Formats: sequence, structure tokens, C-alpha cells
Amino acid sequence: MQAFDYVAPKSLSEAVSLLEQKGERARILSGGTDLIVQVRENRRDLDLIVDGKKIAELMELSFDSQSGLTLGACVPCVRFYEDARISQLYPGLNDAALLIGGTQIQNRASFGGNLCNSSPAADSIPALIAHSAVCLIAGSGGTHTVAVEDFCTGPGRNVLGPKELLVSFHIPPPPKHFGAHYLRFIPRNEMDIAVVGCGASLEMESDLRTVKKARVSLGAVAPTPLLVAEAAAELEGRELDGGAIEKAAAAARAAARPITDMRGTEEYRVHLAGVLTRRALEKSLERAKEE
Amino acid sequence: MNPTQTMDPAKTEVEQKYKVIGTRPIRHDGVDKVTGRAVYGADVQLPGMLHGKVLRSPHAHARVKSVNTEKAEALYGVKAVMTAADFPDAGSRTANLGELGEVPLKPMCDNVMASDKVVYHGHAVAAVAATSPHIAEEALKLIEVEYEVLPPVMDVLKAMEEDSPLLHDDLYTDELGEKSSKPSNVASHSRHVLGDINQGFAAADHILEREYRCATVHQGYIEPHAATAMWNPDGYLTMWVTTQGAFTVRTSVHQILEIPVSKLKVIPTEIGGGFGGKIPVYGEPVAAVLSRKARRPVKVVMDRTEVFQATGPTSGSYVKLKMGVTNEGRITAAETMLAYEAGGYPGSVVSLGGICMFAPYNVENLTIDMYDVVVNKPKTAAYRAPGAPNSEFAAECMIDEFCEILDMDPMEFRLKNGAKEGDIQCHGIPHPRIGCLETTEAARDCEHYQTPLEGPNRGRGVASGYWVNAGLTSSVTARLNGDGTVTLQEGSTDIGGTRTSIAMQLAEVLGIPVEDVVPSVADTDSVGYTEVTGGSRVTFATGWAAYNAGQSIRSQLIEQAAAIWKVDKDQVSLADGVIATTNGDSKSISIKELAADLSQKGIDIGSRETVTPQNHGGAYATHIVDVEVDPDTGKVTILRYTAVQDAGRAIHPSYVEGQMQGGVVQGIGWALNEEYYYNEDGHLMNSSFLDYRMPTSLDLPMIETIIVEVPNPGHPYGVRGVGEVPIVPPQAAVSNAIARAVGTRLGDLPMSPQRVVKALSAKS
Amino acid sequence: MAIVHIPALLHSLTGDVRKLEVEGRTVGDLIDQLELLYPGIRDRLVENGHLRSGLAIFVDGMVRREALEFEVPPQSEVLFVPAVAGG
Amino acid sequence: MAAKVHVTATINGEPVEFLCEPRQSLLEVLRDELKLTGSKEGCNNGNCGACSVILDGLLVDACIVLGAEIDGCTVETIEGLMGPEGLHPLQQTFLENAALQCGVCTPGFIMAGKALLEKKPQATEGDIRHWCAGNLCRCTGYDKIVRAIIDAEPQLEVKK
Repeated sequence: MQAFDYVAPKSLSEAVSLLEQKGERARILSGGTDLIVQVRENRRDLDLIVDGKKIAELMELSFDSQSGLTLGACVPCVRFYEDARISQLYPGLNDAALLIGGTQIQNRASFGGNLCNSSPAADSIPALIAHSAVCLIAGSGGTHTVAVEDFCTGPGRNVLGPKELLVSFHIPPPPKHFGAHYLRFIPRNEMDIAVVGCGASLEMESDLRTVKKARVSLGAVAPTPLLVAEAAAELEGRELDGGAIEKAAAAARAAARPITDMRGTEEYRVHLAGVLTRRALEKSLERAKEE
Repeated sequence: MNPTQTMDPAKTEVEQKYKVIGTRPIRHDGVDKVTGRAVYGADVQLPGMLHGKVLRSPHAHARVKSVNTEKAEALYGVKAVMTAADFPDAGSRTANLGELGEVPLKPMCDNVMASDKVVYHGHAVAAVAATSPHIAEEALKLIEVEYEVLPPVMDVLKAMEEDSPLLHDDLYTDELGEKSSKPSNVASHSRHVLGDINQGFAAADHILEREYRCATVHQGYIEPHAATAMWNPDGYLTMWVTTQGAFTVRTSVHQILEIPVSKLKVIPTEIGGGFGGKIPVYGEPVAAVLSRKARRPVKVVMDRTEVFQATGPTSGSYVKLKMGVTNEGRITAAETMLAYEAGGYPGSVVSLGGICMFAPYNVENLTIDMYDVVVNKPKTAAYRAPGAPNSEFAAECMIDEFCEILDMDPMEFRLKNGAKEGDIQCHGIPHPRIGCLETTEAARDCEHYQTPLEGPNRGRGVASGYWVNAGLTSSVTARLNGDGTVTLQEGSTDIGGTRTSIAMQLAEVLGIPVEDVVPSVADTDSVGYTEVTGGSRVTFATGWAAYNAGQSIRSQLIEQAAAIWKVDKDQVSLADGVIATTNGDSKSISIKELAADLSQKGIDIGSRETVTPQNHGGAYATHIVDVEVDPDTGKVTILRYTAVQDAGRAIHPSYVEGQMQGGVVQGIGWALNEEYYYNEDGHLMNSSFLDYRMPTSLDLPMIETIIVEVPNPGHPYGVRGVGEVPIVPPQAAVSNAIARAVGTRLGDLPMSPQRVVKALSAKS
Repeated sequence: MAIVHIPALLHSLTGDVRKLEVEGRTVGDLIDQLELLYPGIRDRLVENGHLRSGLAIFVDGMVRREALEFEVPPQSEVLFVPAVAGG
Repeated sequence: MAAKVHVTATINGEPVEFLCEPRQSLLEVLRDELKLTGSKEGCNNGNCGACSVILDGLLVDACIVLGAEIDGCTVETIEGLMGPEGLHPLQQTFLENAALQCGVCTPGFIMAGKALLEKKPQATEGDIRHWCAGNLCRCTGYDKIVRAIIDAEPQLEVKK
């Protein structure tokens, strides 16, 4: 492995000033489950690793009934799903947290690291999109926000400037009659990269039949995770029956533009996009009804 | 969870007959292995030791024009750099592979490090020794290699085409001594014929003809290859190696480096899995040369990517099969063509595939054509029952298809056609006493098979399997200690508890507790020649050597006691660890007491035994699997699995069960998800445990086992090898179960979810 | 006399004679006799004075590493089988 | 070359100080610097679990933690499992169940089992299979490993 320096700053400002000095030669370390492997395999060239896990803002996990969820970029999956209240309020995120890697990975890997790695197949990103998460980004010029669906710009690429870092995610409190789900297809039952991933959320009218608001997102079917607005459009204001779900699934298939690689063929991935959309919506509805 | 069971009609007799055999003692090396103290290949640490790393080809097929190592040599911390030019010229020298005869040495050398040509992605071209592994890696980046890239040949059938690019200009097809007129990727063609194939097909009521393919799969041992070499200035080379055969490493390194065997000691470390893949040498000669050049010990440890790119795998294969059966379900004829990928150099296991393919059945009219074909993939190595799963998958799938056509129970079909003692095998040799029918009967009668499977998209599959097993040479040295315990040095590296299964056989002879035998795996200077841990042979052959050692010690003790008591040795016996007279004068002495006495007198009791037994008998298995198929995603879930197998005699039943369960799970991985994925340039794309998908604990149910014991008359305790045959039936059993679940037959492995979906959509 | 089985790839040399009784003390002698009957067959079985690499001699079901030197008991069955490597 | 980092940590109950390069993983530090070779390298990218250790109470793959990261942390490895009374119950049940063949994945599985049973003392077969999905074993088919972990549960209860 190439040589690099390691620093573990205790404050956000310290981290920002390190990034200012090193720019693209520096990288924030969260769980390290992608970053360390990439550096080791010569897929990323660095001079400095900045460990984010000593910075309070990056490790915050809190919920407020007014402002909703604050999820620090470096919070490991395990802290999310072991928080009984938060994990119940954001079921799609909880699904993703429980799916990423195995136990050892979940004890290290974070939503923030997963997003900044910007893999098209990342498990947490479609879930974050389904939950309408917004990123808080810090840089020398202060902070700004970006919706998760606008964060990734290509495989391994995103909107973060060389001197910026992701601080946290912010998600509004779930509305009434809300349900969400994330699922993916993998050939094994764990320890795989998604062939296709799908997140969905539904806010139902009080009749629990009519869709008030819907979001459908897909992973591993395009250069970036997708928010499939066309699928939501097939659902919103309509009764959520088999026909509507099938239309949404068709919209998801139409939106998918995957490649063929070792994890699946183009044809198979398009097929799965439809299957998973249907299953994600059905489970989301079930959860909306339970709530 | 379902309990494991042992079905043995002769169990009560066995229990009376044996004190140690059939029990489940804790293995002797167990504490070392559960405490992290056992020393595996990469755990070796020597004073002043350097770390070696290997530069590998980014191309699947290329001529090596030049290698410039100057910059690497200049890097701070680098102590030696080597290329193939540092090996003695292989020229026309040959390597003696024992029963396989003499083979040219050059391909073996070139596979360790390419001289003029790289023939697979990941092929070694140079190596560096440095003070840290990181510096060695940095130095690799400084080595400049100029390649002339050539078109890769990645598929066995494409490689056989007339106009295919050639891997080796000097390779001609050998047909038992007759060479082809022009160079070819087909290294050899061989054939077995029995009876009259045309008459056989004429007698058939149903004939099927199908093609079957197996992807390239890897052994997948968790411990990467590791070798440490210390070459002293006096010319003596000591190596610490994780290997299935210390003597095989000694021979290979001796041949490649032309170092005398007498100056080469191989110390086998603990080995973290092998399954056939740790028989060839890779980093061993490299570590040795680096050590000689750097004048320091050098350790070469592969990473996982290197393991996938450059070691193992087993052959990808194409099988064309035509069979005929009568309306009564009797096989009348089988005609098959097997083409196996050898990898970059000749030498696949296609001949074993041929021998095993129909061995569970008595087929009188048979033609088997076997082709060994080079492609731009790593040189293949043995993998658990090497060659057998590829061919038997085809036969077992087709038999199930016949059963469906005939509406015949698959167990009934197997019992009707099953092989038995005296039936002629494809190569003309009759079967010895085998447990084929007994195994099938036990499978038919077991609770799993007798319980109906219900539910949509569910199906039950059955398949049988055969593996030849092996005898070969094994040695032990046993010595009685003054406290009555026995120190047992044996030559077989222990991959799965064989120290104990060997020691149990010695303990049984002497009637002492197995805890009183202290087994260890010896280095090549400390025990007689011993062939590899492979071919399911260790408990059979090395166990036999231990049995002989026990018999020898027993005779010596009897003689010594007879001398003390001044009686004829015929009037002295040994049982349950006690030596006693049989002439009625009631003299007796325990082994412990006698050992103490003899030790006091300076009398050494011990034995050195080497055996090369042949009557290893074959191993049979029949497996039953229940699956559920998700028709939307094509994913196959294993609901229940039972493996039934003839073990001859289960010396340590827990480890027999373990072999069965482990083999089954490797077979399930092979069936469902494992495959080498190459891109069009011949680059291996999934050389990690993330994307080479071996089963995890979450993908499986408990694996139920039924041990059948049809003692092998060729072994003093009736042992048959057990390790390999359990990997043979699962692929076909799963395919047959999928067919019964959703009505579509898959003949290409792996039966990955996307293949299942594709087959289902083709059907509808 | 021993019964020698002809390997399948050499059936073309023997006019599809698959096994026959041959006189000889050793396996090598048997091959010499075969050569008289079927000229050219020796070169397919023997290379540089040794049994061709990749072949094994089975006599009455047992591998005989002595190969060409093995003394064949009367009425035994002799087979030339592709040698196989174990795993 | 980057400057070495000074790290103070508690490993298997003992205070430990070491210098490491920032690029050295916790696994390299354990094996090469501290000579604790019980944790194994099977993949070096977090996919096999052979290097599983417990870091501040959480099961992690030591190959994808930097040595520099453990400053001030507590690490438990297979070498620390044996107590004054002998083998840990999991070590004993692995032996009794023949839950190892080659044994190279065993330290990782035992550490995984320990972390699981500390969290969930009455783990079911399903819990164990799910928890251990990040630990690969190629020899046993997992059957006897799962049984060994279940068998340790009552013994660990008694120990409490």
C-alpha cells in the first residue's frame, strides 16, 4: 500500500482546514470499509487520511419531533439499527443499515461513507432518497445543503468539492400513514453488492388506500442511484392496487439503463428493477398500514 | 435442526469389536487451533526475514519482450529482485511425476514465473524481496515490462477450433503417442470403449442427447498460499510451506532449481485448506531464489486476488452426452465427449472425469472421448474429486430426465442400474467390493426421502456420485515413550483432523486411549516419503502405515515381555493395553509398566513404516436436496439437504460427517453461484470473496448426513476415502430439484438466478 | 500367456481386436509380441524405452509401477490405462 | 515515507504501546508488530472474517481498520480468550463439535460467536447464521460451527 499520513481531528473546523491544505490528496475516513480497500488496491491515490470519527457533528445521531433526524456522516450502521426509536421511524434506512455487508461491516460502515463512495450499487443511497434525505456539506465557505438524489454525479463521483466534506443527513419527521422499504437483490443472502436495489416510501391518505405522496429509487441500474419520478407519478393521487403497482414497476423498468457486468446482465437488471419496485411498494404499504 | 445419524447394520458388532475406532475424540491439534497458537503458512516469522511480492501480468495472453528491474532494485528497502532468468534453464529437462511418468519441466517452471510468454491474467513475471510488504509492493510498480499483447482464448470449444489463436506454438495433439500434424490447443485426446455403442442405442426405447457446461471454479481455501525460504551460504535450503504435500514441494523445488534433495528441507506448517489447490508450487521457488539473492530469509504470501488469478482453479468444461434407456429403465448405451480446460499449460483432469462419469452404473456399451485443452486461464489444479463433478453432473442430470420421462422413482432407477462388485468399469477393470447399492438403498429409506415435499415452486432432486480415491505412498515413524505413550510422526499434512484419525488406528492396535498417542506432522528430513494429502487417501493409507506401526510395536512388546517371563512369545498376547500370558500362569503387565521398564534398560521400542496400498476402493454417495425457486428473481433456496455416503469404516464419525458437509456445501456453491468471470480481454473481474460468491452460513440449512459402512476389504479396518465424493452429487441434485420445482432443466453451471430467470422465460 | 486389452485409441491398429492372448514373461515382452502382430503398436505404448508417460499398467486390477519390467503371471489380465492424478 | 504514529491501546486486557505506519492495518499491527498471529488474513478486504476481533465491544475485521485508529481503544483477539480456568466455553464446544477442519477460519468464528452471545445469549440457529454471514468457512459447511455456538450458550449462562 502507498504511504499516507493519518490525522484524527476533534473539530469540524480542524477537518476543513486539513482539507483546504491537501485538497484532493486528502480524504475523510469513516468506517473505512471502502476507502482502506481502495487505497490498498491502488484504486485511490492519497497523501492524507482524515479520520472523521472524533468529530462530534459527524457522529451525531438524534431525533427531534420538529426537525426530524440528524444522522452524522460517520455514524456506523450498528448505532442506527440499535436505536429502537429512530430505526422504527425510518424503516427504509433501517433495512439498508441491516443489509450492508455483514456484522463486521455494519459495525464500521456509515451512511455518509456509503454516499461519498458514490457507488451506483450502494445500498444506503436509494433508502436515503426514498426518505427524502438532505445532505449538509461543510467547506471553507461555510455550509450548504444538497438533496441525496442530486449528490452523486457518476460512479465514484459526486458534488463534493475537493475541500468539502459531508457532515450529516437531515430527514424530516415521518408524516402520518407513512411507510418505507429498501430491498436489494443479491445471489447470496448476505455479503454481496446489489444486482439491483430499490427504495420506496409511501405517504397514504387517511383511507390507507390512496397514495398522497410516493418516492421510488433504484440502485445499480444507472451510473448513479436514481429517483424515479415517473414511478411516483403513476401512484400519487391513485388507489394503490395491483394495477397501479404494476404501472410503477413498468416505469421503474423504463427508467433503468443498466450495464452488463459480473453481477448481472442488462436484461436481468431491468427485469429485477420491476420485481423489486413491486415488492418495495407492497412492503411500504404494509408498513404504512401498521403505523 | 435435524440430527445427524449413522446407519450401520453392523454397528453393535463394531462397538464390541473396536474400542477407539468409531469414537469421537477431540483432535490432538485442537487446542492450538482454537487458541490462535497454531502456526499457518503466513504466521512464520524469522529473524531478518524479508517480504516477497510478485509482479503479475495485466494481460491474458502476451509475449514478454523485456523486463527491466533497475528502478525497483534501487528503491530503499529492496534487497532482491528476480525474474524467470534467475531459474536454471529448464531446457529439455523433465519432471518425474511418479505414476504420471516424466513430463517436460518447462511448463512447470513457466507457470511459476513466465519466461517468454504470459498465458493468463495474473501470470507471474517478476518478484521483489524488501524489508516490508509495502515497500515490496511499491517496488513492483517500478518494474517495467514490455508486452506484445496477443488475442486471448477463453473458452474450451473456441480453443478447439481450427483457426483459434494458439497458446503454444510447440504443442501438438497427442493421441496415445500419435501427434497431430500441426500445432493445436488440444493437448491430448484419449478414449474408453466398452461393448458396441450402436447395438446399445438400437436396443434403447428412449434416447436423449444434451450438452452440459461447467464454469471455471476455485477451491476457495481461506488461507492464501504462503512460503518462507531460508537459503544458507552452505547451499542448504529450508522452506516453511503451507502445502498438501511437503515431499511434493521438495521434489518440485528440487526440479525447478536443480538443488539436490539432500540439501532441501521442507517443513510443512499448518494448512488452512487446500482441496487440491495446494499441491502445485507457486511462490515456493520464488521465495527460495529471492532468499539466495538477498542472503536473508524471505516470506512470500499471496493476497486473495493473486490466489484467484494465478492458482487453482478447476477446469471449466464442455460435455456432450447421448444416452439410451429401455422402457424398463435400463441403460443400454452412453456416448460422451468431454472437453476440459487445462488452463495455460496442458494437464487437466479430464481422464478422471471420464473414469468417474458412469461409475455408479453398470453400462455395457460405452464410448468416452476425452480432450485436454489449453486456454488463457490459470493452469488448473486438482479440486476435490478432480474432474468428476464436471462429467457426473451431465450423467446425473440426464438420468433424472429419463426418470421423469419414464415416470420412475430416481432411487429405483439407480438401484436397477447400480454398479456392483465385478461389473466392468469404462477402462476395463472390474469394480471391487463397493457400496453403491447400499448407499442408494439407505438414501431411499431415509426419513428425508420418505417425507413428501409440499408447496409451490419447490422440488426435490436426487443425484449420485462416485470418486476413485487413491492409495499411494505414506510413511510414519512411531516410538514408545517411557510412560507408555506413543509419539507418532507422520508425513501427511493435516487439513481436516487426520492426525487423530491416523492416531486412532494405532491406538486401536495397541488397545490404548488415543490421547496416549501423540501425533505430529513431520518435515521431509524426519519421516519417510509421503505423497500429498489428496485423493481421500490419508486416513486410508497413512492410517494403514500407523496400523502397521502399531502391529510392529505390539510384536516388539510381546517379544520383550516373553523374554522377561521366559516364555514363548506365542504364549503372550496384548489386549486393551495389557500384555499377558495365555498359557494359564496369569502373568500380566500394562504397556505403561513395561514401557517404563524397557526405558530404564535403554531398550528402544519403535517402528518406521512405509506403505503403498492399492485397494483403496471407490467411494459412493447419493444426495437428496429440497429447493424452492423464486420465479420472479430466479433465486434458489436450499431448504433441506441429506448426504448419504459409504465410508467403508468411519474411523472418526464427526470428521467423516464434516467432510460430507463441507463437500456438499462446496458443491452447492459450484451449482448456484461460483464462477470465474472474465471480460472480453481475458481479465478476471471477480477475484475477491465479494464477487466470487462462495456460500455463507446464511445460504444454507444444516446438512444432514447418513454414513453407510460397507467395509473396504482392502484395508485392515475397512476404511474408504471419504473426503472427495461428497462434492460430486450436489450440482446435479440441485439441477434436478430445480427441474422438479419449476419444470425447466439447467445444464450450464452455475445455475445463477439470472440463468434460472432466463430459462423460465424461455419456457413460457 | 496373458490377456492383453488394447487401448481404445489403438483399435484401429488391431482391426478392432480389443483383447487377445499373448505370450511373454514381462509386460515388455508382451508388447514385443504385439508389435509382431500389429506393427507400429509399440511406438504408441513405449517412448524412449519406457512406458509412455500418461499411461499406467494394470495387471489383474493392480497398478504395476515396474511397468515394462513387471513379470506377468499366467492368465493375468493386462490393461494400459491413462494414468490419473489425484486431488 | 509518512511518519510513524504512536498508539496506546488495551489489547486482551493489557496496556500496549506501539509505533506503526499509518498504512498498516490493525491486522498487520497485531500480526507483525505485536506477534499476535491468531487473527488470520484470508482476503484483506473485509469479506471473509478470518481477522475478526472485538474493538471497543464491536466485532470488526481487523484488515479494514487502521492500526492508527485504535489509539485509546480496547481490542480483544483470539489470544485473549482463554481465561485462568482454561479454554473459553466456545473454544471447548468448537473442539467437542469438531467445528473446525483446517482451522484457519476458527479464530474469526470464535470471536464472532463471542460477540454474538454477549449481545444475544440465546441466539437461535437463524441468528447465528445471520450474524456469521461475514465469516467464511470453506471446510465445514457451517453445520458443526453453528452447533458449537449453540452448545456454548448454556455454559456461558452458567459462567455469568
